[in-house]
Amino acid sequence: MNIHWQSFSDFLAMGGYGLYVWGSFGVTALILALEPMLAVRRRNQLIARLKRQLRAETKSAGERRTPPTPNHPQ
Amino acid sequence: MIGMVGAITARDLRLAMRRQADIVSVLFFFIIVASLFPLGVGPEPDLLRKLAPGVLWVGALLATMLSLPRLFADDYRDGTLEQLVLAPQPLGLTVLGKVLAHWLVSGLPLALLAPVLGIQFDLAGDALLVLTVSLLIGTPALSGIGAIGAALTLGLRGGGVLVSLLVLPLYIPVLIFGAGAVDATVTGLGAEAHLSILGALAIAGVFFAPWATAAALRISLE
Amino acid sequence: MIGMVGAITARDLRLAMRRQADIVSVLFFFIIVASLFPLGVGPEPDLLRKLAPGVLWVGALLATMLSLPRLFADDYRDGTLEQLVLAPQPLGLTVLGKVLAHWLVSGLPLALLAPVLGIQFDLAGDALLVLTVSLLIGTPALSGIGAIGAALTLGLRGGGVLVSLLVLPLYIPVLIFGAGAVDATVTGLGAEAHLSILGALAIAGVFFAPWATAAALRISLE
Amino acid sequence: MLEASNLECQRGERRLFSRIGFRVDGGEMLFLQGRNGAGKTTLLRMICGLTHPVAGEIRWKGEPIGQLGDEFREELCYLGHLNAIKEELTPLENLLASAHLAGEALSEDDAIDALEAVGLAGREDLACKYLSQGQKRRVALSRLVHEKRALWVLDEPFVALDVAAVAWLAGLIGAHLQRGGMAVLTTHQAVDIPAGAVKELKLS
Amino acid sequence: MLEASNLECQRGERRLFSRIGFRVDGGEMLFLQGRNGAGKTTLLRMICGLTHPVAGEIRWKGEPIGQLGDEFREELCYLGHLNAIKEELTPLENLLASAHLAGEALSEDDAIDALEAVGLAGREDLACKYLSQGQKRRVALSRLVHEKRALWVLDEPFVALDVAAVAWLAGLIGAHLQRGGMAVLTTHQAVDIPAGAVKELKLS
Amino acid sequence: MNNRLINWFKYASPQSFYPLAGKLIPWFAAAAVVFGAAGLWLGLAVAPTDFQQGEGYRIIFVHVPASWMSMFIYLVMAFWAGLGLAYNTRLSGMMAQALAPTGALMAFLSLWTGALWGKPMWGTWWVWDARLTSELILLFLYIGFIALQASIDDPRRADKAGAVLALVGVVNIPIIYFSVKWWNTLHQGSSVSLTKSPSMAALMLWGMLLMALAFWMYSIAVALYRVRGIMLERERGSEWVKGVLQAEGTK
Ligand code: HEM
Ligand SMILES: Nc1ncnc2c1ncn2[C@@H]1O[C@H](COP(=O)(O)OP(=O)(O)OP(=O)(O)O)[C@@H](O)[C@H]1O
Ligand SMILES: Nc1ncnc2c1ncn2[C@@H]1O[C@H](COP(=O)(O)OP(=O)(O)OP(=O)(O)O)[C@@H](O)[C@H]1O
Ligand SMILES: [Mg+2]
Ligand SMILES: [Mg+2]
Repeated sequence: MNIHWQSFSDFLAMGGYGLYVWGSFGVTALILALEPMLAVRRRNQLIARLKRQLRAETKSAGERRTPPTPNHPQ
Repeated sequence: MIGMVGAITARDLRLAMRRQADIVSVLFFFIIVASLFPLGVGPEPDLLRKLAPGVLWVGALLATMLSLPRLFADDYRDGTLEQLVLAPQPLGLTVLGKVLAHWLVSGLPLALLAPVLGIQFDLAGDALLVLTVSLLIGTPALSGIGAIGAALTLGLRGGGVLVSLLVLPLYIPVLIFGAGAVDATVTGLGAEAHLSILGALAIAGVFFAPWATAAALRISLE
Repeated sequence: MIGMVGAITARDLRLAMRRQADIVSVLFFFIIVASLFPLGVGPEPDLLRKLAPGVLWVGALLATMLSLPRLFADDYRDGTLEQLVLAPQPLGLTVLGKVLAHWLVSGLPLALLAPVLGIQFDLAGDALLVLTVSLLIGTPALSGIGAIGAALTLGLRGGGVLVSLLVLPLYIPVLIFGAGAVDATVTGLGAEAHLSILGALAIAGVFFAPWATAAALRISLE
Repeated sequence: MLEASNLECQRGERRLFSRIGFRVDGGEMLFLQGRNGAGKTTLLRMICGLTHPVAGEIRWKGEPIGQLGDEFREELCYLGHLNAIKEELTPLENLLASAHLAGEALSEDDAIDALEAVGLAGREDLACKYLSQGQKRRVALSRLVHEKRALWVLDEPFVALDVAAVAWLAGLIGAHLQRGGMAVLTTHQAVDIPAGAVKELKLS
Repeated sequence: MLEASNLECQRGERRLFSRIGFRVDGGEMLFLQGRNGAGKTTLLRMICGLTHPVAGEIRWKGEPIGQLGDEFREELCYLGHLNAIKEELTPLENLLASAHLAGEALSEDDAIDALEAVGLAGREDLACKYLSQGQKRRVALSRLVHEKRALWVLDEPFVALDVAAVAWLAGLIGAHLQRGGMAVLTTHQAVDIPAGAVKELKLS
Repeated sequence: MNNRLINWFKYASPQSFYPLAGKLIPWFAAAAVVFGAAGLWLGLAVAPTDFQQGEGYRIIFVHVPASWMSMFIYLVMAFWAGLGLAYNTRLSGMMAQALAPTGALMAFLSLWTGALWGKPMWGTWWVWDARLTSELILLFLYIGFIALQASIDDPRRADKAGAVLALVGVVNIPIIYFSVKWWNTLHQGSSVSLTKSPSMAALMLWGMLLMALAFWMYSIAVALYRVRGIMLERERGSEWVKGVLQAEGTK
């Protein structure tokens, strides 16, 4: 299994197809890197939001001891 | 069974006649789109003839697509749809009836009008014929497939756009083979291959799509 | 006074944001129309450049026209329109507010999107600029004039088509001067004359049309 | 005949009701009560199979309605908040169309009869958009006049009706029960229905 | 204050009513009666200036309402068969929007208050399309809570409301009359409005 | 499907799946990196020049895996969606929802790399050829699925509506796959098949297979990661989610 290329610039040029080959590999790499990053960010935001809700819930459950004002049609 | 489908179709047709707008607006839109092109492009016949299949088919497709959101929306809003779902017969047949009515007030007039508009584009007799035939075969598929999208988006925020978004990908094959058939005739090749694929799409659209639509309707009403 | 107009506009904008469909569908339609043309015509840049002004302006016009029927229809159906008519302020101003909102969710996005689509047609920088400016000036006129048609046809059988039928003749001047302005730039002539006539049309559309619309609304509600 | 057990309903974050059960036999009426938003409409739609419960089961003659499908629907007549009439059509056309769509054979004479019974004589040929609120409701109700199906599910049928029409409708429901029919209904008005067996169910 | 004389109304071929006249002063309520289709809604819309009578005249403080225009509308609050709410908006947004459109300054706190008074606490932020029929009606009625205008024109306001809400609304109208306000209303339900002076007008 | 399997689907509760998925993710991620590195080494550094296409053929190492994944993910998504529709299982809707974005990206990559390949090979970025068109339709279907679900508030209804769309769209997959056989297209036919021996050089083949494996592992890892989030969101309010949230806090 020998390395096929003579030099690094040779490797970059891709026999004249550099633009196309690297365009493909580059965008692929970009997307495959971005997607997990976005997924992690969304998950962190989600967990923060859910925690906030949880806290608000437990707090208001403690507060809501006062009965609702009467004379409203329920 | 068939009687039921007929009853639904008859009711929808009567409503369409009462409103008229439904029929006329589809045709009107088609005419506008098809007439503005020659105005914009100028009167060179060769060029026009090259444009014709695509333009006419795209016009028919857009006109059908624009009429989709209303396919079930009125029935949904006034409670008729609930009654249709509760009727003791397969919902798929009910949908088939509505699809049929939709085609009769959109696809059929479009197909009949198309050759008239085709003359503007200097199409020859055989091309006009194939244009009409391809529309006659293709538009039922458009109505059938479109019904799925209309049912899925019923009552949703997205409304009209969402229908287009869902339906457009499934319309593309119909467009390609429909316009392809006319194109093949213009360039002197046979249109049979295109037309038979179009026929297969139409059969799928008319006989299978209603069942998917029925499932979608039940979900939308939930 | 101005506060009132603002309140109406704000409410309509909030509704549009909630639905989103209104904005997106106009844009989506514009994109579809503008994108299908190059596909149909083929990629010759010279030809496309010649088509561009007409195609883009026609697309914008059609997109606006399609959104007209809904301008008052929802308010009419759910009773809000009665409340608007009964509000203690000139109905014309209320209409102005609604027209403004309509423009903000249809005309403005169209104008901003147009240069992007213009690139597809290989338009040069100055032509793109004039295209945007002409749409920015012309679309308010479309919204204003369109409102009259929408109000006159409210609740009528004709519905959508009738609007198009009433409005189209009044739209044609806007189209001619709008597309003309871009065309003049492409062919190297100045666009000022066209643009100033367009401006006059816009002023008429925005400041006089609402009063006609108000009268039409009162009649439709009777 | 119609039985439900242990029904539970969830809407968004909110649990509307749970552990609801009832049984309605021939000649009986189930009167659903509860304040606005208690879930009456939701429960009625569940009975029709339009919505599905989170838990529990509804049975018709011992079988779950989901499995019966059309067999159940053939014996069901549902009338909701919405009138399900087309504004563009006349009362006569509306009635005929809805009967056909429901799979019933209604002759034109019978239809004119029904419209007369419901107090719309002379308005058969006026498009429904010109009718008053109560008249529109009457068009929707005219379906019941010749309705022979066993189970009527009526969601606030008395809304918008005037006093005479309310009494007439109450009589119609009573006659249906007399014939051995069943009815499930809700209303916020105090209406006297001449029914033998009325069961009440209160959602809260 | 509000007077009408010799009103006549024609719809299509049909004369709905003629020679109708009435007078409502501060603190008084006019209760419009009549069977379905008698023309109550039509008359109420005439009072608001939405429809014009074939003959006769309606005056507000002595002047024909047609000539008063905005001056009259500033003192008028109309609530029709339709709720005039947007399904996509929340109750809070609907209330604020309708107040603004009516030219009133309603603070957000007052609005939340009003929604609570009308029994929609906890639903302020749920889009109206998810609400029950009665809850939708309550959203429309919440406008009345802080309504200070002199003349209320209410077309079957009690429809779809449960018993508690009907009593509450009756009280609200009563309080309005106590303050010297006027009301014109129709309903087919038997509702006890704690009003001093009730005038009745029967259309037939 | 036998009964045990149905039961498994029915009772595979989010609650028990959540920690399992959490344990699996690192392994799939690691495998994706290892296979990817090996595949890239073979494909970019070692594999010889193609005698017809020169070095341009190397795009195959991303184009083919992305294309395969775009189709395969759709099938899996439709399978889950259909399962949810038929048996009303909770987990399946979440799986379908989690797979869609990755599938859409794969379809996009297939189109993108295909277009970049088409320019040097066919002289054009795009032709309306059967395979290319049907792959574009696949991308639209993914987008439509995502948009449809996003515009429905009630997750149960969103799952069901999405499922109908996904199942309708399944017809597109065989069309993509067999389009090169059924129609006479510009796109080349399949060169890897079970029946006939591979027509490619062994090294190229290995590179491609390794890359495909890497894409597989990547997709599984991302989908599992995403489904965990969806579980938390949908089951918020349940006790187990509260437990998870508290545990997250201590980390
Ligand atoms: C946007 C354009 C393109 C799209 C959407 C596309 C799509 C696909 C798809 C879906 C597959 C997998 C199907 C299968 O394995 O049979 C595939 C495989 C393949 N594509 Fe493309 N392709 C595009 C352009 C190209 C171009 C320009 C070339 C080369 C000139 C090419 C060469 C291949 C090869 C060699 C395979 C592998 C077939 C096999 O070995 O099974 N593709 N492509
Ligand atoms: N997404 C949601 N989130 C929270 N609550 C909801 C949601 N969707 C519906 N609801 C609630 O579910 C209930 C539905 O009630 P339903 O329409 O069955 O009431 P009803 O008993 O028929 O009332 P009415 O007497 O007013 O007709 C309402 O209280 C509504 O607020
Ligand atoms: N074009 C027309 N031709 C004939 N009659 C008409 C026409 N338009 C309306 N009508 C009649 O006018 C009346 C309108 O009644 P309106 O809506 O005012 O009744 P209402 O007293 O409010 O009844 P409800 O109690 O049902 O609300 C109805 O009887 C209707 O049939
Ligand atoms: Mg209800
Ligand atoms: Mg009335």
